[in-house]
Amino acid sequence: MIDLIVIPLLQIVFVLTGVLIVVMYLVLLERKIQAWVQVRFGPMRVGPHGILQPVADVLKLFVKEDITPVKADKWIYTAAPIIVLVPALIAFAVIPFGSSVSLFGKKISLAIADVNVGLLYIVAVASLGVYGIILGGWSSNSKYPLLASLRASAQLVSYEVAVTLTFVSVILSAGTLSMVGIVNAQYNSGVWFLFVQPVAFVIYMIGGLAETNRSPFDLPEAESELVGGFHTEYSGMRFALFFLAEYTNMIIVSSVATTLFFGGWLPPFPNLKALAFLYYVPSWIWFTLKTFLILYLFLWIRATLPRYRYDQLMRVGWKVLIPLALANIVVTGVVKVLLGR
Amino acid sequence: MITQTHYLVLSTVLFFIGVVGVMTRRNIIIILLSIELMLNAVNINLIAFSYHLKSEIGQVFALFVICVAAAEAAVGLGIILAFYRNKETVNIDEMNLMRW
Amino acid sequence: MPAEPTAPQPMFDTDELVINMGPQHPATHGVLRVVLKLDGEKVIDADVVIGYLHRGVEKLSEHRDYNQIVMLTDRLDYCASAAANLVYCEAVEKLLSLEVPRRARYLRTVLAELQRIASHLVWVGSHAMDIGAVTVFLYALRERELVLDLFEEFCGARMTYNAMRVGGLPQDIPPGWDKRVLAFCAVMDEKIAEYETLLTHNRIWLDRTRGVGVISGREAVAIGLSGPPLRASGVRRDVRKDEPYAAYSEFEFDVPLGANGDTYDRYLVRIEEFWQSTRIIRQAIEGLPEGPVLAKVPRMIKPPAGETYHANESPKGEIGFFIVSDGTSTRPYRCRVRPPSFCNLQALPRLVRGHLVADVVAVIGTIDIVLGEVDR
Amino acid sequence: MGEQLAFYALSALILGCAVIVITAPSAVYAILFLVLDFLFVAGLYVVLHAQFVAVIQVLVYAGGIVILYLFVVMLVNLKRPPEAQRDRRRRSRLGVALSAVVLVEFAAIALYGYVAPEAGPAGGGLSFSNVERVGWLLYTDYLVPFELASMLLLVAMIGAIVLARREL
Repeated sequence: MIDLIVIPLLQIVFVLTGVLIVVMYLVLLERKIQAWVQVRFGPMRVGPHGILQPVADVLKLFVKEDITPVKADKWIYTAAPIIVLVPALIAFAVIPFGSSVSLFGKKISLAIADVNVGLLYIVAVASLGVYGIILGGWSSNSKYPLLASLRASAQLVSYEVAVTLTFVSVILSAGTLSMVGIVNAQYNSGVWFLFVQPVAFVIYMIGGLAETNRSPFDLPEAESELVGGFHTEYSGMRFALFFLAEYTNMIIVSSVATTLFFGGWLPPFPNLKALAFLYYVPSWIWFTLKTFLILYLFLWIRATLPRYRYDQLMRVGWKVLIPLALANIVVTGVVKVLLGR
Repeated sequence: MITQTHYLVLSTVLFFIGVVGVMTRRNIIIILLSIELMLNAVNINLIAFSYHLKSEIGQVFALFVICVAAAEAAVGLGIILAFYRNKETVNIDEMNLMRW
Repeated sequence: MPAEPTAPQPMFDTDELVINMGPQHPATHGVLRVVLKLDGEKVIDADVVIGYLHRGVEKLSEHRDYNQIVMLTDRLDYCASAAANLVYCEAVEKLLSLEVPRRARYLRTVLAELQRIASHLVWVGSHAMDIGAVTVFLYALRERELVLDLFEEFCGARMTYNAMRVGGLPQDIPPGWDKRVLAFCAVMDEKIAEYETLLTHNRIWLDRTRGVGVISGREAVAIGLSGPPLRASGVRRDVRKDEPYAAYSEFEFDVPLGANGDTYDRYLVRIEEFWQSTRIIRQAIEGLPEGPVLAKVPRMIKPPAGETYHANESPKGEIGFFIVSDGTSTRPYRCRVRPPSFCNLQALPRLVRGHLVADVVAVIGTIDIVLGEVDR
Repeated sequence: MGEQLAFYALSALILGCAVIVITAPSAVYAILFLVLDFLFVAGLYVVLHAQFVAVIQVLVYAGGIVILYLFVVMLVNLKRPPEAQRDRRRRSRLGVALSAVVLVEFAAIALYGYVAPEAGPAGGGLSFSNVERVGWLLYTDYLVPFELASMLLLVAMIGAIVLARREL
């Protein structure tokens, strides 16, 4: 009874609070890194070196007035940010943060649920997030957000295809859909899938950037074009939910990248006897380290690259990424048959 | 105990709701939605039998049903878009001309 | 009898959507309003609405004497006020047919080129930020601070300098100023190379700027474009070369030309102008003659009756002053400005037609307009 | 016990959402409740140990097809104010009568046609992982229908593009 209900509940509570705190400090980290790149300081006022800035942001957004436009569709207008955030959070259920840890004598695995359709579950959940964006734009009942929400959803749907195809090629080399299985496959094959599937990694990262509306694909809320994108009419806590969802999505994309391409919680060269001492470092530290490495990549790209135009963005998605991902699947298949593995 | 007839009753009622939707609604998009409901009812049946007879063939067939539903939805919506462009309406009563 | 087949109307969903890139929009460089007629994403027509920053500079100048008007010219193009000061003072000197001492002309050239660098820095920063590269904006403004420090040392102000008088400069340069200018030029060369690495060969930057807002040489001349937008279309027209003023005839520098007049060429032309400006400044500082900085000018300037038009090459384009004096009063009868931003802005609807909304932002950035000069 | 609870809860939700879908005044509400309905059906598939089809249902149906509908509804309603697309006469009597006839037919078939042996308990878990077996079947016994389905999708794609393009 305890193993079935109490421990998963504890895991869930721990992961959700952990994610929300990490998201808050990810916002601060982004502002600090972008400031560092741009030869300035970033938030310094709240707490020493701006450490308490996220707390200030959350309080501000709590207190700020929540305006609903007059002819807006009240129900959908309130539901949209929730529809965006919930899929982003429930995707954490299948991500293996580590192998296992023994607390008060009981061996607890660090993946909340090892589902045998793990990877597909993440893609399915990600595809639900699009609804929030469309409904958010549509229900605010004004010209700009509607156009922006149409563009944002078209972008998400088309890049989802590319990302799913990269997953197919990873599943081919891993042999299983479950996330823990993929990490074990990397352990058995002794090499990270980053080196087995470099092309898939590149396509996945570009697709991941576009999926989370991050630069250079952050067209939907490009300030210089349509005013504020689909969350123009939102303010206060509802806007915070949209903001939160974007960063949560970012964390998911990077943790999936860690699991798929950087060997989840495995140290750099998993079964190289000489590096066996790396196993003393607990598994979840390796996972967090690698995830933050990829998150840093996200933040770095945002500070440097300009933005794509909408049609170029679609051209890259459909005419470059998807054919490349398909070709990668074929190549992986052929190589797998030839090697007879 | 959940037996096979439970699932049959569930899918029949869902199918019936779909039929009511098709028959009574004016807006062609809602009609297409009801057709999706009917297809879903069929899928529930397939999966229930697959579980009951312990063989995956039902699930494979359910995948094909989903694939056909996708094709039908795409083409159906294409027709609606083309029609709407000329007639500015989605009300099914006004679709009474063979050529316009 | 079936109804005769009606032609399918234009795409039903977003036909003829009219969007207002309103007076306060992050990408319109001030209070410019562009009314866009869109078909879906494509821009069918753009209509520019100006006048939000009209202060009546020309009417005001009819009630001030000649040396007071210099203060007004600062506020025309507030990103390049030294250029406006220069062209006004030279126009009045032409009226008075006054000979300005050689040292003053050298220093005026240095100030004008420093101003060109500062104005181009603002341009590259805001243009890149509109297209998404926010970092370039911060770098550009960091360099601009160095220029503003030099100006502050010379004339006490950071933006509205009031740095020139009819007949020369109000005071000589502080000691060591020229050394600091040379140091600045050295820093500047290294920084321009930094921008080039950030933008010039950047894949996304190329996609966003190449082939956007194309205009041919003949059409550019017809519309009245001037400055970098005109030269980017291949027309060799630079007032510093064609009608040299101040001390430009004594320095050699080349005029960058573009090939096919799109946003990328305008970008390349302006980046090249950075290099040329530092080159001119170095020659001017090395050859700085000794001597007075202000010609003998009567306290109350009363030019003879007559009118004159004098043009200079401001960072934005050809800026001209048309001054009419009736010979009796110390105030000009009429003082008309030919602002480059106003003329370049005319090309906006022509450049934008057929492009997407995102390109409107890029085009506004590339014609580099300042609303102070447009509305006067 | 858990399975029984899940079945009754899920089927109640499914039928509830389905009723709302066909009686919703505005098309967007109908679509929203349809998505909810599909998610509950996916839950039902998980109860029936069909994880793969459940995830595909969420991914393809709820995450793909219904988004298509939402796009079209939003494009169609763009110009007219929301109230205009209320269906005034949605509860037409003729329609209800016709569907009653269909129900009667179903009842007839159920009574006479299908005399099932006493339906044993739907039980017996499936040992091997569900995904592998579905995949195995799909690519061995049902390869030809699989290829035909992909052809069908291709034709549908081309058809939809041709129909929806503005200038042919």
